Amino acid sequence: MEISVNSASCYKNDNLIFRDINLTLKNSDIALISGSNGSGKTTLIKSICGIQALESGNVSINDVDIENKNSTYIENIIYVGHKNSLNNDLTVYENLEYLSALDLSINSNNKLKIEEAMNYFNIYKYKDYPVKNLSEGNKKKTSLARLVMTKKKIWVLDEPLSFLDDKSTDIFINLMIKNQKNKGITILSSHIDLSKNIENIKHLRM
Amino acid sequence: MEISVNSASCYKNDNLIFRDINLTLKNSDIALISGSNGSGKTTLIKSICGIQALESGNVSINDVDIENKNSTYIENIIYVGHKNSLNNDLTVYENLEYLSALDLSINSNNKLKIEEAMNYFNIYKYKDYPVKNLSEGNKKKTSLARLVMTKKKIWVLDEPLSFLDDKSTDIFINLMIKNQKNKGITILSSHIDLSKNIENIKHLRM
Amino acid sequence: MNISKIANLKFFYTKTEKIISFLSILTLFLFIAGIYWGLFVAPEDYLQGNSYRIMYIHVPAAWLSLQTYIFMAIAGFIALVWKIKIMEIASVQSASIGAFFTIIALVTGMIWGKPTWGTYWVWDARLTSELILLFLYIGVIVLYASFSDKRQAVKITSLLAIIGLVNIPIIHYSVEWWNTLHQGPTVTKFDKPSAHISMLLPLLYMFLVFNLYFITVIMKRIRLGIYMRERNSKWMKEYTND
Amino acid sequence: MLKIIVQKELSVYFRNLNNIFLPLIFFFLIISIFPLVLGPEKKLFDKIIPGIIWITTILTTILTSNNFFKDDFNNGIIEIYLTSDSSIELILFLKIISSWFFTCLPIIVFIPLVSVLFNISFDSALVILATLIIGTPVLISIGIFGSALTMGLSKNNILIPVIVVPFYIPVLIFSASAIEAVSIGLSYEMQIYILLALLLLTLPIMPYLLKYTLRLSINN
Amino acid sequence: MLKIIVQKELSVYFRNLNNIFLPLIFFFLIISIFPLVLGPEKKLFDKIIPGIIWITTILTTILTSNNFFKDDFNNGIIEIYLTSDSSIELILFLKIISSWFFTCLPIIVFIPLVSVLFNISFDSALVILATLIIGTPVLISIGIFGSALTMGLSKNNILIPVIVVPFYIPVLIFSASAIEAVSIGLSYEMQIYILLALLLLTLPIMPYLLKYTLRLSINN
Ligand code: HEM
Ligand SMILES: Nc1ncnc2c1ncn2[C@@H]1O[C@H](COP(=O)(O)OP(=O)(O)OP(=O)(O)O)[C@@H](O)[C@H]1O
Ligand SMILES: Nc1ncnc2c1ncn2[C@@H]1O[C@H](COP(=O)(O)OP(=O)(O)OP(=O)(O)O)[C@@H](O)[C@H]1O
Ligand SMILES: [Mg+2]
Ligand SMILES: [Mg+2]
Repeated sequence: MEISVNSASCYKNDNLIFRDINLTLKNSDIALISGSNGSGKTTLIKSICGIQALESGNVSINDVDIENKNSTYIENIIYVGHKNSLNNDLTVYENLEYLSALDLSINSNNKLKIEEAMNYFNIYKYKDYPVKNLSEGNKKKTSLARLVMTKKKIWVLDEPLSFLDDKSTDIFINLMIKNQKNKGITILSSHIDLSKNIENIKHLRM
Repeated sequence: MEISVNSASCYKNDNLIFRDINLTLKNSDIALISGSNGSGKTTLIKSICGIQALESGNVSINDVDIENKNSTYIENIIYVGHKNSLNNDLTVYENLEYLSALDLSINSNNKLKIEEAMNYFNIYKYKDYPVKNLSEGNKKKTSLARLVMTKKKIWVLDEPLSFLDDKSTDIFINLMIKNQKNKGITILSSHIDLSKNIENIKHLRM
Repeated sequence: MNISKIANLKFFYTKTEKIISFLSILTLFLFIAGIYWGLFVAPEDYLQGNSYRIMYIHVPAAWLSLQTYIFMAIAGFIALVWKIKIMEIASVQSASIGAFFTIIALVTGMIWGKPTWGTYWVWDARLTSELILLFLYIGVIVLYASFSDKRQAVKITSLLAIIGLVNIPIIHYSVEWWNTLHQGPTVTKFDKPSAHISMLLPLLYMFLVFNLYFITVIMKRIRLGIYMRERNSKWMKEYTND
Repeated sequence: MLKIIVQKELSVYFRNLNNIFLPLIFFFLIISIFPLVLGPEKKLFDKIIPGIIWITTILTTILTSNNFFKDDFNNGIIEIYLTSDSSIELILFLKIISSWFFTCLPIIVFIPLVSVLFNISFDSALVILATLIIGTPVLISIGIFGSALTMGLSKNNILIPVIVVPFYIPVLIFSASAIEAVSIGLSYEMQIYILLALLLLTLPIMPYLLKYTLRLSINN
Repeated sequence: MLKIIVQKELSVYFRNLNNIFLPLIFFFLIISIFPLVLGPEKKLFDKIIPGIIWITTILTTILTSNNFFKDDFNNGIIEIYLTSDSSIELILFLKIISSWFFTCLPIIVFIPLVSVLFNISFDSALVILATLIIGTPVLISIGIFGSALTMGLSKNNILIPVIVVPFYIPVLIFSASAIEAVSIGLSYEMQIYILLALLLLTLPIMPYLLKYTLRLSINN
């Protein structure tokens, strides 16, 4: 699998956000997007997921533009944004159940998967907490737990490390390494330099 | 000035969040509250600001319980929470103007102060951006900019470093050191160990 | 956690079980006696015949519907000001009892209205304000149910109940005023049944029985409330295991 | 998958069984305000009660569909929908249906009781029932479309109704005219057919329209 | 300080000059729905138009005050209020006033035009105007109180009106009764005085009550 961003430029409200970004990632690549606040990391990540429209250039998976009808992007990409994408009134378990129902790569018999995901991030004890009663870090873990369940190969993550404590950060880094071993591609933004923790990380400075 | 938390315990929904917390801070003290996700940092910080009710114990400033009518807590404490406390439709400048109007320690002629605060955090160029068009880090900086303006002496900050890039982190740490020099007290929660950056930091592990 | 308050809940929970079962039986017994008195012993009304007998349910229920609201608001006030937990529980638990009385008053009133006024409902002052009272109760119940944190919920509903209490006389007088100005099309004035002592006595008796019923049910519900709140606490587990 | 989605959409409402009663309580509350404002004259009230029922239903749908996507937008769930490989159209359809289920259906179920209470004739009651059953899903969908359009805006409580209510008008006109027709003994089949046509026009297209609107709205 | 707070409260609305017209458009839209639904009978409509004006105003206030504090709560601004050393009561008072200013006042200003359009007699128009001016601030405050109570909840679009509308009733009744009185040539001073009393009772207490409620609501 290969995902590439080809001379992408983006404007918002007639302001240039970024110009001529190029990035090509193959199996097992991990790309860290870094840059100062307001440099356009979130915007780039949203473009890669097809949520943000580009002014010029494109994003393609296996050389098929993701805007193309035949594109398989939606079957391959999983996006975990800044916002937690959790319903505050549902419990942790119910949220994961819902999110896994939205992801066709997860088997229909997903009960085990959900428990595995909760255990992976040590949030099993919050299983029946409505999300609004979780601490900020535990919300983040719940939304990251989708990554444990999915079989999708291209992970696009916007500041996944925010609010995580040290232990959870390690757990999450291991998860990325696991994806790397499974030949998955990870694109993430962060202010933390992960090159000490992960080998062969590609660095994109905005 | 002295702020102290005296054998404070807190329950939420009949669940014990923390028990018997003690903490006394004097002029120029900086206290870093750390602990794993869900350990109760945010809850403690809210109790210190009087937003979260305690089950037993109390918080006092100069030996006056903050619940007491004669307490001066509201004139001394400035709280910057997790949430940005910004109105998304107003511009950065307008937000700061509004927030400074809510803080009586700031002089009425605050125009200069606001410009100074924006310059301090390098967000002057976003002056006329509605906050909803800012990046996450710049939102955080806008909400931290209150600290540049205030003359209040007790700063209570919940994960102020989240979403900040390296440069802004340094800027913010300098601000705390400045407060320390001015004999102010800072209480903050963070997952980052700041003892390398700041001398004489008190550590409270939850 | 404040020892005396916990003890308070515990005291109530552990000491009232027997009293409640005694009261339940007593209430049932007195109620049956009252029904017998009202339906068979009391004399027939010369105007309304036997249909007036529904009064023995209607009037006490209507009185209790107001009384319960006052109770709910006062308990809520005590709970908020003095932070007494058992009052929090008492306040919120009385809402559904009050709503029950209100519904009984409304339904019996409507049933009674058909033979006396020829219609189930008119927009009469008293009827309208009773209907609004029902909405006030429902507001409290619905608000309570909307919160997942029940301790938070009681505080909020106590506040609502207090504000509602302030508003009840205003509503009452406004409705009265409203109706005196535009005359309704039908017989909207209550036919006061001839207040013969042999009819009044069973009415007073039923009023007392309804009060007893209220006391029994509220105690039961407070116990239930205490159980729901304290079921994870140590003393509750010990007590229920015995 | 379908099962879970339905379950979750419903359980947001079901969490509280009260939520089923809320629209009903609201309905009775608003209905009982009319005599207070218009005066307790029974004749007048009996005459306009079908209209009042309809007006009250409209309010319920306006309130329900107002800011329908706001929470999902703020929480980032819309972004997940738009990057999900399962059928978002289906999810949106289910969202429409379940919000109808929890706000309009309870009212519809109680129409017979309401009719008895307010002396509405059997024939009229039947037509009111029919128009409500056919009309309300259309109103709800239009309202939801309105809140998809304005998802990213704040302070839009009044904006959405202003956008949406003009689109309500065909449904209102044909419903009112059916009710009027039956009350003076005319045939009302025509109107019901037209309402049905509106329903069959709106409901199948709406999920696609909504998806497109969400995509536009999020890309600000 | 005061100046800035007022300015900011207003500028949230003013950002868009359109916002002043929105409640007005909404008002006309809803009023024009009534004849559609009730049938075009002019006599009937003329008779109930004052009531309809009132009902429509109620809707406007319900919609405006619904979820009044939700954004501020989500953004953490309520927390800032509660830890601020300036007078929150004053801020809350200004919030009430400015939301009234932008939703009820436009309607009130257009009442003379509405009266001409719908053949309302001069005397009646005067009373409608008076009751609206005195009554709407009370309704808005009550609605805002309701949304302070439910600030932390989601899916409360219908919940708030259910809690709040029973409290509207005194205002509605005295207003309706004043309007009725003038239409049959009776004196209506008494009702206006009572409405004034309600206003003077509600408005000064409300900021304190709101502050207390916000403090209770946030502490979850
Ligand atoms: C839905 C219909 C009705 C409702 C909601 C209703 C409501 C009430 C209420 C709230 C009270 C207590 C008033 C107070 O204590 O201030 C009451 C008392 C009473 N009602 Fe009704 N009522 C209804 C129908 C009737 C009918 C049809 C009759 C008989 C013709 C009736 C006869 C009485 C009597 C005799 C009392 C006690 C006398 C008094 O306290 O003044 N009611 N009702
Ligand atoms: N209403 C509630 N009922 C029960 N438990 C709650 C409630 N609200 C919060 N909690 C629990 O309180 C604990 C403390 O939460 P808090 O937000 O203070 O944690 P934190 O230390 O700030 O964590 P983080 O580092 O993730 O921000 C959490 O475990 C949370 O699940
Ligand atoms: N609607 C808009 N109009 C103009 N500029 C905008 C708009 N929306 C966002 N921007 C600008 O786009 C830039 C990029 O924002 P983005 O959120 O991508 O930054 P980021 O790199 O993720 O920053 P952070 O590290 O703070 O999260 C920011 O400077 C922001 O102010
Ligand atoms: Mg970003
Ligand atoms: Mg926290």
